[in-house]
Amino acid sequence: MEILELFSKIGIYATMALVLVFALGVVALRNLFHCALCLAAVLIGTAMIYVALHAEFLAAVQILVYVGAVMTLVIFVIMLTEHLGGKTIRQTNRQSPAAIIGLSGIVVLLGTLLMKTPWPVTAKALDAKVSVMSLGKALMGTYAFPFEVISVILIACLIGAIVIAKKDVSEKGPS
Amino acid sequence: MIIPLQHILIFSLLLFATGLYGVLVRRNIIGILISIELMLNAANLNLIAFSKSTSLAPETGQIFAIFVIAIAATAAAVGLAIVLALYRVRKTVYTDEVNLLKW
Amino acid sequence: MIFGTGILKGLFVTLKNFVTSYFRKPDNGGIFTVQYPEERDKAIEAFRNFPFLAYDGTPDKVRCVACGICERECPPKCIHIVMEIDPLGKPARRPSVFEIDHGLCMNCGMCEDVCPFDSIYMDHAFEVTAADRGKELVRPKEALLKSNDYFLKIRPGTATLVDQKRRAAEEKKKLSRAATLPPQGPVS
Amino acid sequence: MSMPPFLRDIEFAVDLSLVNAKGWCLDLLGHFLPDWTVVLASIVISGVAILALGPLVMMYLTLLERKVIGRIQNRYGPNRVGKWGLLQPIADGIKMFTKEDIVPAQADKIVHFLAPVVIVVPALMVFLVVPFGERMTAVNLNIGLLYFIAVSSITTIPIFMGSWASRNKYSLLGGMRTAAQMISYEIPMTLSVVPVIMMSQSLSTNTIVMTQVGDLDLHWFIFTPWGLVGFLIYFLCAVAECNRPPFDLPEAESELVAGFHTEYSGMKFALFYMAEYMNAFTLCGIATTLFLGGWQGPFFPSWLWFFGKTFALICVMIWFRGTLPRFRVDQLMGFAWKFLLPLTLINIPVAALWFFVPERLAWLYSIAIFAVSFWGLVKLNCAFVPEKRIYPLAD
Repeated sequence: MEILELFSKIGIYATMALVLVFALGVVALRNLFHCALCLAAVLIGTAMIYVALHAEFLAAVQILVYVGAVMTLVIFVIMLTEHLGGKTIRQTNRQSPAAIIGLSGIVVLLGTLLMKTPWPVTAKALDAKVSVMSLGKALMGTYAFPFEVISVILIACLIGAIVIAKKDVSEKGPS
Repeated sequence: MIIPLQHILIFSLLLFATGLYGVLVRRNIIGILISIELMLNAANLNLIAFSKSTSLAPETGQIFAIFVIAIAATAAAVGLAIVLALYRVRKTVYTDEVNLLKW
Repeated sequence: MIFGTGILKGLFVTLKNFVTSYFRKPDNGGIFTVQYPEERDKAIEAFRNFPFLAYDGTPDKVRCVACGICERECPPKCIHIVMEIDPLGKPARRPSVFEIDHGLCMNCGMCEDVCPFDSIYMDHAFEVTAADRGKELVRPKEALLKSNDYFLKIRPGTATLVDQKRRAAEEKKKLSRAATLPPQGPVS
Repeated sequence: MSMPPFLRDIEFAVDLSLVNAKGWCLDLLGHFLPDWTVVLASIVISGVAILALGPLVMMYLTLLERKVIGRIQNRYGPNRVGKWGLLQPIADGIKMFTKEDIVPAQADKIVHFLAPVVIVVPALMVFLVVPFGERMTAVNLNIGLLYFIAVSSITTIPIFMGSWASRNKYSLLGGMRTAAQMISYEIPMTLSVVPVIMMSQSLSTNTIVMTQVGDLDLHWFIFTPWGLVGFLIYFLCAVAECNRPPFDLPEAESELVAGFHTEYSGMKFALFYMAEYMNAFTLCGIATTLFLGGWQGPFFPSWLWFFGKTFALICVMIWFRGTLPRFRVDQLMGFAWKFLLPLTLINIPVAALWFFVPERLAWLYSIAIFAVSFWGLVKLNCAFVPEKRIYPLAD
């Protein structure tokens, strides 16, 4: 059975590598539509890693909300604002070298920190099985207040998005 | 967990850095928004990894991740609505062309 | 009135159609599709497609005299006629070549209208095919010749009228011939 | 009520014949191969079965659809290739394979190629959690239903890819319409499932079937008021989700040529078609699982019951297609947001109250609530209807 474990390990690392490649595609590709598709791939890959971490419910929610809803919204807006040809004009500004240098510094710093910190990995957490039932109970019990706040935020943002994106009826708009 | 915690943390750090790079250098507002989604995703991954390995109440991390996903959805909705409104008025979605209040 | 009854009514109609299609007769709301190669509708008499040459009795008694009127009148010019020359060098008043290009023919029926010798008529042939586009669609005389019996079979109304007319004309001709020159010998 | 025991035994043996066949194969392998290959082989057998089942189902759905529609329109439908046209799908497949594959000159080549490939993946992935029969679920996920909803929501993205990469205005309009429609109808569909989850207290499709268990007295969820309403809403949303008439705006032939797959030909078009039919099948299969008792049923083997119920639902879809004309875009969206969504929101508390109230009373009040809310929603949705015109001179 060790060999199956090895297979799943290889699978997880391969998924991670693919996700990173697609993430680079998100920030580096010129055609915005391709970027959005890469983001969808990244999100699906992350959902797979969630499954590997035994968070199946979260993986399903991630796909349902991110890939099903948010990505559709993003692609919709890309279709509305971009020209059909998918222009390939310059998509980055002049800060790119500085950003790379700064970010590599941050990555090195945080990476060494991550490797040096003795994380208190507990056997209890490793063995814990989080079922959908317990998640629901926590959501309705301990975290009832944030849950309600989130619902208020969702309603507010729904109304806000409609109001902002609505066409102004009174004026014809700029010609 | 099959793979050690550190590897997942390094992975999410790289993902986060990629997203941050996109936020810093992208000219297109929609590009910036989808880079922000990348960063939020990396944060979520950290939450899950910690809840799986170090947490005392194993649900907590997942519930926070659910909240983050909800917030990300609202951010995307409102942000994209703003982009649409901007496009309608200025006919552009590039940040450096929207410089009316800057001199 | 309850919301949605119209939809239910429509659904009921199609369901009825579906069920009755299994056991009703075609004229009663059943399936009226004709399974073509195996079974076919009886062609109606007025159906006209592609001309043919009528003959009386045997194929050498062609009614056509190669006058060439149809050749001239044919709008797409798909008829080609050459008159036969007998050994004495005189025109034999019958066609040696009579071709119709089915690739050109548009089934207008002009030839039938203009023919003064009741020779060319529209057929019921619709399964005319050829493997190439040029030569094979040009039908020679042999393919176009069809007997008067065939004509009587496919278009009985027109054919009997034509036959009556021809018989009457023959009688008249015989009578007039009898009147002008008296019989000189025994008539067979 | 009860069958003789030997009949029951035979039924049980037939019922599990497929499962037993797989187990026997695995046993055979286990004799001379290491353990881990047996696990792999188990996965491969299930996978191959599903990969074969999907296209097979699609092929014969096309035939069934053409036959039934033909009968509705007083025609025979395909009956030339093989007995009753049974080989027609194979002939169609050969035709599709040999057709020229055309890519528009200005198209985004890679995305144009990827779209039909990607669209088949979620359509096949959802087969994993469909319980085809007793112990015949490929993967018994504890979040099965959520998995189904999540994976089937990916379908919008390949449709977007195809419509965007074609560089064609009809494709683009079709893609936009698809996105709007699928997102709108996903919400009432997900919410109509919630009462079922509440009653069975599980997201696993197997458990949901097991809570509807009963021999000849039927405990199917459709025989409760909330189940009936939920089923109707779910089924209408399912018809809209797989873009079938009367909700086929994304590929309205008379307006958009073929919608998002206008620019696809040959096998790529066939893949789009395949995904559509497999989605129709899985949506009907899940409807069977949730509301019609899944593979429950007397006398016949369980998988026969499942396929029978599912194909009955598909026949209803085909019946819709043969009957109803297409919606207008605003009617379509209004129907989802103003009618189905409020009805599902009413359905959830009704189902919750059902849990605590004795049955007779529950029937009474739920029928009352549904009648009132239905009437109210119809009244609120009534658009302005002009007076019926009278033509005094015409008669």
